[in-house]
Amino acid sequence: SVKGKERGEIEIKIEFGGGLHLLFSQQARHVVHVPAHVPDSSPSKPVDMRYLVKYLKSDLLSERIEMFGEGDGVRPGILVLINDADWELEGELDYELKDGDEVVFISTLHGG
Amino acid sequence: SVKGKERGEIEIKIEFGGGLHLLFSQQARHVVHVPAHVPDSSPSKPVDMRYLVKYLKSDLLSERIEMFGEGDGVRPGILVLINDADWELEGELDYELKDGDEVVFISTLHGG
Amino acid sequence: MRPLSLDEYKRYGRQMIQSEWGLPGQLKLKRATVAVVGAGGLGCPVLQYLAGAGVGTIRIVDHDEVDVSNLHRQVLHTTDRVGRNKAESAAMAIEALNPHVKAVSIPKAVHNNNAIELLSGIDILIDCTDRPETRYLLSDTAVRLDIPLVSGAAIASSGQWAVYGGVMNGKRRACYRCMWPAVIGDGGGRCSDVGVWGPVTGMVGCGMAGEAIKEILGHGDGYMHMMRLGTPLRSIKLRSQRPTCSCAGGEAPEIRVGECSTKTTTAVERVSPKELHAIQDSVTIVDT
Amino acid sequence: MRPLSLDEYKRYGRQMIQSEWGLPGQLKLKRATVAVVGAGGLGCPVLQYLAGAGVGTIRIVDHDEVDVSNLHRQVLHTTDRVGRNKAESAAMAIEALNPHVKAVSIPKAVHNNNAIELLSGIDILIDCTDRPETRYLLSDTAVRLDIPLVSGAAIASSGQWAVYGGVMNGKRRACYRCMWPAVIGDGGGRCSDVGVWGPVTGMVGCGMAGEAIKEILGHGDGYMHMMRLGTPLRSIKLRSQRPTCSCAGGEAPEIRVGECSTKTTTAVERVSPKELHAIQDSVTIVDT
Ligand SMILES: [Zn+2]
Ligand SMILES: [Zn+2]
Repeated sequence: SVKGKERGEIEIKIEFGGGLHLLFSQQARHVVHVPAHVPDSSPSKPVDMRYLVKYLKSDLLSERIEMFGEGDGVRPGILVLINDADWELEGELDYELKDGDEVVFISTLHGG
Repeated sequence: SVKGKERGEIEIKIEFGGGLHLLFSQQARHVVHVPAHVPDSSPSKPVDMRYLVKYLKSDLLSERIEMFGEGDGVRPGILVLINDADWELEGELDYELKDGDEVVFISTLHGG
Repeated sequence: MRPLSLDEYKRYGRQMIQSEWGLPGQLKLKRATVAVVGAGGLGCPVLQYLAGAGVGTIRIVDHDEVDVSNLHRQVLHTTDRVGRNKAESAAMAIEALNPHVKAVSIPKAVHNNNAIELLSGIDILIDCTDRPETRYLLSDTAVRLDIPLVSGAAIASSGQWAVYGGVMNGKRRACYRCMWPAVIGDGGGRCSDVGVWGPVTGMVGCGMAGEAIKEILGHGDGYMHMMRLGTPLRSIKLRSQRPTCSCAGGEAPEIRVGECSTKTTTAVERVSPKELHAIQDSVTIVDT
Repeated sequence: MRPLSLDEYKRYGRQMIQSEWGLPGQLKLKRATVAVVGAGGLGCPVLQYLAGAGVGTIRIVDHDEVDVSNLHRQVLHTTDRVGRNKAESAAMAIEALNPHVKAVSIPKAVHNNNAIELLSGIDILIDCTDRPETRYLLSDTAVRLDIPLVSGAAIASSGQWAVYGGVMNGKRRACYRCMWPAVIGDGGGRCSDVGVWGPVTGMVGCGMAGEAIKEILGHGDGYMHMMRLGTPLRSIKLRSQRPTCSCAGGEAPEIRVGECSTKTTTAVERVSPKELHAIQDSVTIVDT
């Protein structure tokens, strides 16, 4: 998203590696702005990875959702890093995003 | 420094590249704790790169200060990065350090 | 009797003075047997630097023949040797570099039914192949042989490499399946389909050779390194073994990938990114 | 008339299908003349991948002879060619890889008084040498010839590489002097003194070949890449030209480094880290 960050939004850096950028307009690096709190949540809930993954599928993915998403989450075989740490250590979909976080999605390559 | 961070201290990650680690106990990565404010400064002044460089010379350097320091600063030929940005863009010695900052000192290699 | 000949001392002096190395390290290398599967874009640099470093015995497994379209990246072969088996061509090259290395060329494809036989007795397995089926097969074989796997891949301007399996700091590393329980990414694209930059296979292969040597010297670590031309390099720490993975079961897992090989894209010679997507559909799932 | 022969189409197909490449890119490579100074640990992989990719004319400058102690990392040479000039040995190897490349071997050392003569007429200069004096000399020469310089270095288990000078996005890049106005770091250590891992020179050389090709294709960028075995890879953006550097003056700077060469450490054959420090004292300052 090219527009500036609005009040109540946070900025997340996204990177796609291992060929996944092919699914996102062939662009490896993106900066997205998402609401700091999940819209219409009551009580108000900080935005989490579950929201971000959903947002990526609906707003950023340019092709073939089945290559990226599975259920609420991402497909097995996609390694997710939050600020360079494996998201398994961060609570996966329940991780609460902070302004400036960097999220990296990587799959494996096979050519040689 | 291995002890925990005390009240009023901030933690700075230090890395030495390009052979500079030879001057710092042959260790490339260090974590140091420095006071958040320059001791005995009045009015109280946030700690800056000038203080850190002085601290590295007095407390961390294991050999031959003339290879690292020159005046208040570092020798020409040492590239300094603060959170991955060239410190020329960050105010050099006047940059005010924040808890969690990463400072990298790099010199060039010549072998081949 | 000297542990190394005078020629070997001279030849390896510049590496033996490294702190992680020394005479004990050089002797570990000399006594080691490694297998390099694939003598192509990744295998060529791996073989050059393992042979240069003095790994004692190197098995080279490749059933393919040198083609002129390989030579932009498969730099161990020559125009004269187009048409020859790649394992044999590579063996000739590394023997010319270092006569102290025993190069054993195996001009065969690795399959379910010969993997254990071809690869038993080795200390490290190095995967320089280009198909997901073979990659899982080699990982399962390394798990069964209880040895580390150095695995790298390169396609277009991207590459990545890591050590899988084996033990680091007393903890079992993730195997290839632990990290990649399913295939996505380049979706089974092969360099013959999608193409690749020669220097990218070169960088990945050199990185793999470095990991293999560190592993033999007893200084292995747990990073996956990633590169893409024109972007910053990146490294991440890999997790340790996943308890739900087949490699963590009491019994060694059955090798169960080869059966997918009919789904590969051998008929496609060159593809556009658009066509690539269509191909991906047919080969994505090799293991679910 | 075809711009490329059928053999060339076949040979380069896997790279020509890359998006940055295509037929126009391949023709740019074919028409390019590059000079590689130093056919040692860095020069060997650089030469392999530039020749493989089809760079039209490659000048190889090296006055040194192949020694058995080189072969662990200088993988383009062979045991048979020990004692031969390295530029000639390297030329033989890359011609065997790709007969479409014109390899011009220049068995000479580069000095103040012959640098311009040996290197004029080239499109890119690639520094694969191992002494600070030569590095500054080559940077000054590239500034004077107004061409980009691809410069890399490797020592022990560390390496780094970058493109210096030339123009990127309409802005002048930093030259080697802009970035490194004085010598510190490995303090003039050379691989023959301090030693180096073969795969490290390999990775850096492959990285340099990649940068050189991107530069020829018109896709150069501005990172310096750094590696050290066992640690994460790192890349940083280099600054642009420093206004106070000699390269930014109206006139091309005089070349003024070679006179320091008497201070190098040629007599030392192997050193411990302790001794290294002593050596550093004598060679640190080449340009203040
Ligand atoms: Zn596993
Ligand atoms: Zn300059």
